[in-house]
Amino acid sequence: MDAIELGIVALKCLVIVAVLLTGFAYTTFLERKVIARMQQRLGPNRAGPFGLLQPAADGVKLIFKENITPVGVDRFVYFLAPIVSMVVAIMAFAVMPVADPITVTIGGQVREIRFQLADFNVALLYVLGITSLAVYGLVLAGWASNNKFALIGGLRSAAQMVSYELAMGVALVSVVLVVGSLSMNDIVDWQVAKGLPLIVLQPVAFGIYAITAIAETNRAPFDFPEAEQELVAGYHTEYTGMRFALFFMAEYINMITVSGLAATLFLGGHHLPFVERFTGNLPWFVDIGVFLAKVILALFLFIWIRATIPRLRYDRLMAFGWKVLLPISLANLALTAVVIAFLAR
Amino acid sequence: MSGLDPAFLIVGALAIVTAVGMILAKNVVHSALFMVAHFGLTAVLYLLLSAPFLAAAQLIVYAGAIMVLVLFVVMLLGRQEALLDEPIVGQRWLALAALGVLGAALVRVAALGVPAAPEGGTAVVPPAFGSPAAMGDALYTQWVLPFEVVSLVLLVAMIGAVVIAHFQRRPRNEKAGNPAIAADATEIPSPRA
Amino acid sequence: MIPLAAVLPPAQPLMLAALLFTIGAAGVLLRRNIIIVLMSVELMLNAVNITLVAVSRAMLQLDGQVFVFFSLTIAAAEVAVGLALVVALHRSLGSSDVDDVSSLRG
Amino acid sequence: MSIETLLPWVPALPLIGFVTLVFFGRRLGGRWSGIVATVAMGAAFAVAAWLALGSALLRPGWSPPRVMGIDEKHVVPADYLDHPQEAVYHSTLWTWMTVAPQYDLTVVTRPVRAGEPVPADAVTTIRLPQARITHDLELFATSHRMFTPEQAIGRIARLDLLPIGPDAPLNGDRLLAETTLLPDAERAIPAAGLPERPLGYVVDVALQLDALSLLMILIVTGVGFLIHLYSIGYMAHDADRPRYFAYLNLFAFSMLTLVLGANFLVLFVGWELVGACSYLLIGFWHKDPANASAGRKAFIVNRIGDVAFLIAMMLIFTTFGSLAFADVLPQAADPLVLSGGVATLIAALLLVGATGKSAQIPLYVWLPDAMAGPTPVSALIHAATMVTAGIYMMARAHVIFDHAPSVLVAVAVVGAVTAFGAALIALVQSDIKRVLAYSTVSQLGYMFLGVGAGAYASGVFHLMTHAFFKALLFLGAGSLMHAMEHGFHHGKGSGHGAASSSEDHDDDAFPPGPPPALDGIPPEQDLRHMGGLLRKAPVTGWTFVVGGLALAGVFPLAGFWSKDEILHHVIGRAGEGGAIWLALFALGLVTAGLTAFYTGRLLLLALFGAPRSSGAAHAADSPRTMTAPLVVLAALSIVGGLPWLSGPLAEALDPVLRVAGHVATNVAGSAHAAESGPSALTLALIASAVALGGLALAWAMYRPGTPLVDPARLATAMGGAYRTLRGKFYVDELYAWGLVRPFTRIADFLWHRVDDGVVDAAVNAVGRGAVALGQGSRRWQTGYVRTYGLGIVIGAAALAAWLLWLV
Repeated sequence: MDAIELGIVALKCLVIVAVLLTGFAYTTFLERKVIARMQQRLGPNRAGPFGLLQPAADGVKLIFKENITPVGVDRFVYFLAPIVSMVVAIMAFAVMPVADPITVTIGGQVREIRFQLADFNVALLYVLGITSLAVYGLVLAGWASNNKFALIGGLRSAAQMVSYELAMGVALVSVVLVVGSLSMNDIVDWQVAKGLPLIVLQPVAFGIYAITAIAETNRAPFDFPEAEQELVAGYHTEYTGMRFALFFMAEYINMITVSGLAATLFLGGHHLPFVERFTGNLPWFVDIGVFLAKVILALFLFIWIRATIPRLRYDRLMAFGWKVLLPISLANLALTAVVIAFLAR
Repeated sequence: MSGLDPAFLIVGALAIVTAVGMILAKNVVHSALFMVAHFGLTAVLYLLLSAPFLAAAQLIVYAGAIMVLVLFVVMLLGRQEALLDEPIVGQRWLALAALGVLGAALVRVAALGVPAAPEGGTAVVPPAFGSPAAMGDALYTQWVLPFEVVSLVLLVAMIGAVVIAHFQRRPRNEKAGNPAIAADATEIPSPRA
Repeated sequence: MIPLAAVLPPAQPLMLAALLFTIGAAGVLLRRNIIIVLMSVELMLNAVNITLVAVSRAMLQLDGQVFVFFSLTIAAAEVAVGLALVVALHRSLGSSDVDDVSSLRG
Repeated sequence: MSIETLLPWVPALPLIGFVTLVFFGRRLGGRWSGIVATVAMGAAFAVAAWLALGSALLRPGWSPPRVMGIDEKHVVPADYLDHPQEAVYHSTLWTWMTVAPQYDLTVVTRPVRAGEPVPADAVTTIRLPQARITHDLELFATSHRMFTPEQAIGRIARLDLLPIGPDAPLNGDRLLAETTLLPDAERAIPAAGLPERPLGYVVDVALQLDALSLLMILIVTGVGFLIHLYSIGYMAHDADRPRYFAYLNLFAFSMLTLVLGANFLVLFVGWELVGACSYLLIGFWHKDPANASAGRKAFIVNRIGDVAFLIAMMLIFTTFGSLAFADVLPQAADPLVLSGGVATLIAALLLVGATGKSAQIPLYVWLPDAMAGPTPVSALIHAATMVTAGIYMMARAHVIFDHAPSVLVAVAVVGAVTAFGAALIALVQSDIKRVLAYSTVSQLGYMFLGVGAGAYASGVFHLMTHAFFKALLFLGAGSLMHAMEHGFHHGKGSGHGAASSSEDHDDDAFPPGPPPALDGIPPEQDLRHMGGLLRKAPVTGWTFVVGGLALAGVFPLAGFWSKDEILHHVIGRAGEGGAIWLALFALGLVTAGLTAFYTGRLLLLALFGAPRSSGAAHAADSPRTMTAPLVVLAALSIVGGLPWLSGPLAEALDPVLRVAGHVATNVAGSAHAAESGPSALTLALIASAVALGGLALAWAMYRPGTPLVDPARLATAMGGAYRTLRGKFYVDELYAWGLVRPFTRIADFLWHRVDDGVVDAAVNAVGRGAVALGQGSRRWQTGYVRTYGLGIVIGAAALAAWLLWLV
């Protein structure tokens, strides 16, 4: 590992952060626009053309807003919680391949540059592990706020995430079972090689993943942690300014992450499996475009659902997670295992 | 081979710092956070020690499940006062002395290291070593019986936890096996005294 | 893979594990909060796990890692039961001080 | 039913009676208790009598078949071969204890030539303890050359040694190695008889019936039955009769066990049991502390003798490797097995044991005090049966005594001196029971004298006659006391019938009710308050006279014959040349005179003359249950000693009590006595003269009316001597001063200093130490988990440090 490689890694990190932050900003914009359209409104349209600078304006506003720290909070944890949320949200992206690797010559050395921070052979597990850490941000924020609404919001979100994580994990294991690898690249390559995205082979797993992903990100209709009518603003009731913005960012980055994961695992990642049978491998910038398109599609789905479906009751949510999703995902896993075992003979 | 590897040095030092922080923190939540950090660092250590699968498992099980559970319980139990006085006479000093000796002895033993691989090939660790595939192979062939037994142990522990925590005098709604539900029914703790 | 892995001599992780084990033992012996004691036990367990992983790599035998996997599972079970006990104790004693659990009276 | 199966019923019947009374005595009530006990005894006597007739053991000149011995293969030593085999019936109830492990030993029982296969019918298996086998092999190896093969047959059999040929199959390598010791082994000696029963190392609860024990059980059951019968009347007014009869039956069982036991251990069990019964019965009226302490005294003094007996038993076991008579006694006849020193030691210890039980110097002091018990008890236990156990035991073990002539002399001396001393004391006692008690001691001394002279049969003979007349005397005394009590009661009662009032003219001569006790003697048994009872209680009186004359040795009553025979043997020994025997003879003769004198005094004071108290004046004869036994016993006292009874008796006892030929030089047989001493007739005349002289002197002093010699004046004239006799030589006081007081002091010291100060203190210290230890270690059990964890860590740290740096 020489200096150049280190530099490349650093650059990747920078790019990821930058892209994600921008992505976050425009996801909010997208959401506002889409929801507005669905509600027969225009949405933001003042800042810049079509309101495209609105996210920047929001960012400036949040940054300069006063940070109010309530009395009685556990300051350390209070400060830590949003950072945890944010960091965890970004970290999951580290294993996401967004394009095929390219080779460049830097300083006389031929190097392969991957459009991916790191590829583990346990990448999927890593993602699961990181997403399971997302709970901490919420719980700690709720607890540190020294506010009952915040705490209950935090605990609720935590319970919700823990519950749905299980179904999600099992659903993803079905995918792993089909592919035979935990590596993201392997999964994408497998889909390309077979010429069809996994959503075709594992529709049930995809469905479960989609539902649990919404729950994991605390989006409507599973947005209990911030159920305004019951809990004011949930775990971030006591957060203002930039700290609140961090939670906000984390939520949207999480959305992007799970969308990216959905794209990678079920939709063929940065490839177009069916199309590439005829076109051959596409260049890297097309790959990125394909990936972005898929992510945006998934995000649109998120927003669409939010605009469409009303919030569930909390106990129904938990019951749904434990009594419906988990059994279905387990059954799916078992079925998959049997089929694979059968085919393997 | 000589000298301390910088990544290991950093991670190890952080692991020690977080461990010490865990046992010294006055607030239980802080302790738990230190612990989470420590487990995360341990996962990195596993990565450094060619155990990527274990690293992920460590992250998921310890950081993702166990410590969340601990945090839940901490919050469930509410205010935790730091108990600074020592009611057992001499416990502190005796413990420190004994721990000093024990630690010194353990470190001394550890410094001896371990013999290298029987084949003598110390330098090259095969890339598949510790991969999920290798682990799965080991777990489902050689260790399949212990694996099943362990899963049974988990089941028993789950039932046991439910039984132990499920007091009759609590309302029906509360199921300690699922702390999320229990959390709603309890008094609200506060982080500060 | 991460190239560091190949050059780490086993004595260092072992020493680290020894230190962590001692710290965990210190937590068990010095702290009175049940939860912290429980976490300290986990710390000791973790230290042992590190040892196992380190030795496993040094000997190029996967058994150590398999063992760690099992110990992770058992730790999960232990924490589940342990925390259930903590909850039960806290309900009956109103405290989470281990020293309050010093009497054998039911 | 065979004799062997019938035999256990003799002791079993009283035991059944005892058990019945223990469980149902209270429900049965006093009267039925007495009947049950008496029936049990009567049945036992019937069985004994049946045995006597059926076994024909007492038939003179009858030689029993050998099959009745230990078994047909049993061979007695060569010395015994020329005599008819003694007749013994064995009845083994169960094996009591096995002392050593046993090994099956395969032996060749008839000659086989070396190198030829051993035929199956020539091989037999016997079971022996290994220790014994090696012991015997060594013995054989050392003694083998001393005998010709013909002699060796007997020796081998006796030593239980097995002729083992080289081809004999053996179980166990060790034995094979031992056999190499044997010289000339291929000349397998024909095994004429090999005991299949392992000897010595197994102690059986076994009964043995031979002439001696048959005689004893006849006495015990017969006299016992009579005394039971008598007790029904005598104890009629006692509330505690069930207990009394239970004890009495237990005693009978114990005594029968004693005399029937086939080995020393069973004998000893009986020996201890009779001691216990004696203790229980002496202290029967235990509410009076004096009675209880008398019982205690008897028990303790007996115990001294018992210890000696126990040691003797241990010596016997180590010497002979067995306790069974059938093993020990034949061996004891062999000077090779029983050397003089050991024999002397064993015999001396047995003597001490016998002096305890048979109330001889120095352990006689308990017997006079034993009179605290009910009078029938005195008759049964302390006159007729238990006290003769010592004589029985010595007669049983006479083979050992034969080898210890010095001890025999000691026995004789002890007997003679006891006889003389006790007779002297008896001269001046006022208590009728005490006179009889000292008389018993004296007569037992006679028996010792006989035994000491080697005339075991004579001793046993005297034992028998003494049982008759002394039981008679005691029962008579009891009857007299009964009569006296009746008289006191009569005199005290104010509303008695007019007829009796008119009869008794001297009603006013005495104050009504019993006079105050003199010297602590109850008035009804005080001779000074008696007198003229022959007229008031004729049956009792006349039988008492018969008993008295028998005791005095008046021709032709039983006492004359047996006493005469003992004296005859003693003077026979004197004829061999031994001044000591002459002195003993003289002492015996004087004692005979003294006996006649105190007997005469007793009779005259009690039965003749004028009544000296209201009791004597108003006495009446006892009920028939009491007088009937008196009559029977009186008849026995008359005929019991006649030569047509004693002659066959001695003949029947001869196989049991015969002195082995090779020791006969040490011990005089009756044949020797007849040759060297004065003729039987001369001796009889001398003895009769002495007896009559004694009686005459008594008449002179105590005749009704004015005495020729005033006893009171004589007492004053004798002064110190009289007081010494009156004080029983102050032996009790001497013991109290010399033995009891130091002993109590030592006991006190041990109690206060050693027990309280050292033992208890140590125990308490241990207790306190344990408490302190607990208190100390309690601190470690804090209940705090962390402390326990600390313990683990300290241990782990210490272990790690030790392994790392210290090793």
